[in-house]
Amino acid sequence: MNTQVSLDLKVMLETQGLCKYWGGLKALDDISLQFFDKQLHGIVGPNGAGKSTLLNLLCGHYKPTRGSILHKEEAIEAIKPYAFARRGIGRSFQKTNIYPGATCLENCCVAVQRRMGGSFNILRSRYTQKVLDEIASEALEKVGLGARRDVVASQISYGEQRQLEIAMVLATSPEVLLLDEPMAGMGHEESQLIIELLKTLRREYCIVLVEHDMDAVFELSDQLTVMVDGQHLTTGSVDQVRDDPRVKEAYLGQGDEVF
Amino acid sequence: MTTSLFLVQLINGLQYGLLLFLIASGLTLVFGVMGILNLAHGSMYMVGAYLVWYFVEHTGSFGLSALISAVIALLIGILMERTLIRQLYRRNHLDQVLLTIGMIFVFNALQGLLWGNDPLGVAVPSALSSAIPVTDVLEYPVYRIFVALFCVGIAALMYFMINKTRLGMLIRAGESNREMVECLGIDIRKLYTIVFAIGVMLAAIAGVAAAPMSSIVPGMGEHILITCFVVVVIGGMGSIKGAFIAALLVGLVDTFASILVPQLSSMMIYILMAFILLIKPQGLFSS
Amino acid sequence: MFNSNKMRNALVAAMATLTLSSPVLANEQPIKVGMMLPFSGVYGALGDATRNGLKMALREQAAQLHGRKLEFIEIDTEARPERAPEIASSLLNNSEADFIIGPVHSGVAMGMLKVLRGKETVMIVPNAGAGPVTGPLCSPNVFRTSFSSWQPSYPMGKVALDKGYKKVVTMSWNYGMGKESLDAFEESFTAGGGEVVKKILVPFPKTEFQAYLSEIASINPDAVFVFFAGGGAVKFVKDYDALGLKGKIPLLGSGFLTEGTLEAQGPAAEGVMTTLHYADTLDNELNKAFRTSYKAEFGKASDIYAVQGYDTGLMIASAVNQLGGDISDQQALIKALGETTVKSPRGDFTFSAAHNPVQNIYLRTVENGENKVIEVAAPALADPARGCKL
Amino acid sequence: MLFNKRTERIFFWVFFPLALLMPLFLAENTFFVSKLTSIMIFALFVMSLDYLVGRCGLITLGHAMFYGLGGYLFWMIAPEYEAVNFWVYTFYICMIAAAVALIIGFLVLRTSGIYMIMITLAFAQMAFYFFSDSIEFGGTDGLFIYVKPETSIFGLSFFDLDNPTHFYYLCLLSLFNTLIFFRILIRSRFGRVVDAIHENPGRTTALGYNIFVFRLMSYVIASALGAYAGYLFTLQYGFVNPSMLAWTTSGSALVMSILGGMGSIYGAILGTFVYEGLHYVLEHLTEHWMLFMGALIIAMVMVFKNGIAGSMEKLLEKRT
Repeated sequence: MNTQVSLDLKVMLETQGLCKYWGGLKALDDISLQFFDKQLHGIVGPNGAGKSTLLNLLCGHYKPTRGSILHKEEAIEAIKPYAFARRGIGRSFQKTNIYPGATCLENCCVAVQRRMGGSFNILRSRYTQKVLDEIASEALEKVGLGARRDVVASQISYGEQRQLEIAMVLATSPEVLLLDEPMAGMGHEESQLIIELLKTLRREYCIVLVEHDMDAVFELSDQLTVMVDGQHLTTGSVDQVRDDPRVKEAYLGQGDEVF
Repeated sequence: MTTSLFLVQLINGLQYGLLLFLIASGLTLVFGVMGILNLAHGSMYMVGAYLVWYFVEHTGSFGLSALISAVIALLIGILMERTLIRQLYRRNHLDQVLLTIGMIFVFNALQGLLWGNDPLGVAVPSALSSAIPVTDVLEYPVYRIFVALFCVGIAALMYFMINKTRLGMLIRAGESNREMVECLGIDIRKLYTIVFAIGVMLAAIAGVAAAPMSSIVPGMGEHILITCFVVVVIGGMGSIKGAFIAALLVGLVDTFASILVPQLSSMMIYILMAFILLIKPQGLFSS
Repeated sequence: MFNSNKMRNALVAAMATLTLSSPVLANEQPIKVGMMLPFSGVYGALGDATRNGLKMALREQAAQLHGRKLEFIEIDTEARPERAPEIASSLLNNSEADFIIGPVHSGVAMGMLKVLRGKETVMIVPNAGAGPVTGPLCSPNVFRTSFSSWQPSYPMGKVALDKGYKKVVTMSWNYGMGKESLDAFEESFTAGGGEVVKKILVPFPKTEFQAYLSEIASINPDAVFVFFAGGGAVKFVKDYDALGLKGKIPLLGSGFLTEGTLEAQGPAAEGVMTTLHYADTLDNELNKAFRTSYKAEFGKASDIYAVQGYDTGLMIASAVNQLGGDISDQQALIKALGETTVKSPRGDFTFSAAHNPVQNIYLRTVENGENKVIEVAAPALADPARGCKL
Repeated sequence: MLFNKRTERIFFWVFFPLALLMPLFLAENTFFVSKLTSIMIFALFVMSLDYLVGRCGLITLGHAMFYGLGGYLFWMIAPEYEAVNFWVYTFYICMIAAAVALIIGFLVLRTSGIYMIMITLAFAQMAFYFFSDSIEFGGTDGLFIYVKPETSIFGLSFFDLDNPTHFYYLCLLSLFNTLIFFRILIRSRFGRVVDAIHENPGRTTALGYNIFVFRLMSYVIASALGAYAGYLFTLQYGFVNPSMLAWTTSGSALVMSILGGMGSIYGAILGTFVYEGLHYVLEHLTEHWMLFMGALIIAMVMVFKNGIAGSMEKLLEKRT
């Protein structure tokens, strides 16, 4: 069910020799990857492999120790964290990261408003811009939260909060989606919802997915990267990776039961 | 400035800095371990000074009075923690600010009621009342050297306690992870009571030590409180080592600024703090 | 105001017996005396002493009040200047006080003055020495029973010259009263050929004096002249002694250096020489009586602040007496107050045109924990009242 | 709706009509009119602090710097003996204070939490010593201001500032305007981002907002209004003193704001009136007012979890 990577695909995001050291600890060492437009790129690896670090670098949350990040062939590793989002690089977090005190709609509105402007208008009511509400509602509909738009975010279930987070990212109308374990801590049915969602999204965006649920990753990925101890192990199609003996070893060595 | 004057000022600065450390150490300890911002810390400095004055008047012995004062301060600390501070662990810093400001009012009022508003003084204990000649005119009183050494001793003791003892281990663990301490089967509330009481006692001991070389007056706590916060923040909130170095830094800067740039001397420690925080927004040794 | 209530009851009882015997009931309304003094904080002791003295005087002079009862309204200023206008306005417009007594702190005095200048009440300053109060900002309804900061310090310049001191270091807190005191000393000292080799202004209310004293020791002047008061004075005198300067470099000061602080300073203060408009050992009957009854009543030795409060009371009583108890005519009251000769423990004094005392300034030295008078440094000294048009 | 909580609307409709009528009852006693005026001025100051601390999460202990600056600025820029226009000088003072806040905010907003508390304190102390050490600014004795501005707009004058009742209404109007202004601000799109930053700064950055700019703008707005309050205070009695800039002024404003209910804006008025009211009653009752004041503050922290406004809301809001 995996599509082969076609060579004429546009490179959206690229890392070149990306390193992140914490003192002596090499959280990420010399990672060079390419992420293509309208493709889903899965990243797997045992705990501490540096997956989240990679995402944090890609979204500008951390600054790399060395190496560069290219977005549409422009080096962006030196720009400010908020500028990543403005270039269309949106991310969701491993731990739910929403505005718990606001309604689901308001959560998405914050995201939409960035793009729509008017954030420095101190006089006009935030409730008067209909188009903003519409885009935000659309994002909610897309992730299946249409019915919950006026509920305060802290009141909805955990799974729904994860969905809301994806909706917020979508509402910024990104080109790149960096998703950090969107299915962590979810039940089977809820996970299924997210998988279905990602299936529809992966032909619209460049998606980088870090996920522990191997079945889901195998099902969704166009390309798959395995990382171990901050190092790049292999990248390829799902089948290529699945048959790679080094991958098995890496996981077995960790004692994780994966396959 | 001549070399001898420079050396004398150096000693002045160090001695002032060491005293500041003694006062600030309790504040930073309580903040580091419990996350409590105790604005009433300065009041305990005042209480220590008044207590030792009161007992010296009645017993005549400075050493004995110092001991009694420290014990009373410890008890006050336990009482404060058990009755009031404990209610606020789950509330934010601002509620703690409000509570401890309320305590400042109460302590100030009690001071007025119990001891009146007249400035008071305690004589230097006779065993330490001699002085060492430095220049033709200047002498250095033995008591002040004793206090400086005492402060170094307290610093060493705290270092030992935090790094080498079981209590210290719990304190360090409590700083980083509250749940973990609870998993170890330790009642964290007991630990907090102890730490808070020690913090309060340190402030009071500083008041006791300062009493013979200063005047005991109403409001002495508030003035020192701000300087204390400057020290703690420069050092990095919660860091004893940071407080030690910052205290010496503040003592030296204040002393030399008084002589070299008198027009700016009132602002100098604040300029220092602003400068350090702009470079290191978390202080010198933040944990 | 628990105290004042008690006080008021006592007074009412006393008045009641008096009024029975007095033939004329001049006025049924009590005389309202508003007090704006610090009763807490650094200046608290000064406020307490002033109030004690004032009440003592008015009780002793009850016979002069022509049956008028007294009502005290006491408000703690906390020595916060920014609150002063509001409290003054409270006493003026809400309590409608006939006399407003206060303050201790010069900044508060300025705030009060802003509201009370030229108003329908009499303001009497029992301490704050700020020059402008009886200088450029003087006003018919504003009196001062204490001093201008110029007064106690000016004579010391001559004293220092007489002792043969040529090079002097001066030092005080960096605020109005301190700077005015140093200037007054310098004025007379340099006029007589002396030289101020260094002037040290310490940020207020800092009391870390060691660095400055070390510097003074290295300069080694003929003498040191300082202005400090209250807790700062205690700390300064103790530091001066502890660092060994005492006995080597004579310490001179404006008299507040050793007022209300001697007990706390202990032996460190012995031999310190100061000038002030009062001394504990002044040899007159009034002073002895005052000191004895003050000690008996309040359990502690009186100081200059108590005397100033006491004199304020005497001044009010005498003016009320002269007007036969009727103080409704403000012009008459001001005239009566201005012409009063206060028979004070500090010696009789009168008021200048600017309403500042014209008084003796004494040279004193500390002996056995008491300010002992040596001589009159300047008899009947009047403040130059620069800038006052009265 | 400008006020989205019932409690807020009730407060609004009780407080302002009452305040509007108050001088009619107090005509006899100019002091109480002045007293209420000064409480309202301080409430305005507390409100600007409450916005900063409660809505933006920027805790400062240096806000009094702007309060004092408002006063001193007027002395500095107003000619000594000429009539000046109140509104024009309001504009000048707010603008200069905003410019100062822009520079200081640029520096202090790099820190956060307790470090920000301390660095704001540091700047305020520098300003405090600057004014209290300098002879030109009257030192610790402060300064008198003899100018009373006139308040005409296009030749129409509504307020005579020498008349305490008129000044009362001017301050009431200012307080009213500030409350409405903050409500509009909070409801606005800018306010949306401010709320978002307060609730979750990391998330807001990840959505592409430069949160520093929003914080800086809030800091500038609050500081300008703080200076406006200081300007009004100075006008009331024509007196400026460095103690306006003392850290205790910031401290008590913070206490009033917490007492009222952080971030509720209208709670600032509640907190200031309750605190100042208690202070006034206690200090006239006993010279040991501090003891009772302290005990009451402690009791209130224990009882009111989210300040007075929070407790009122708990009582008056419908459960949803």
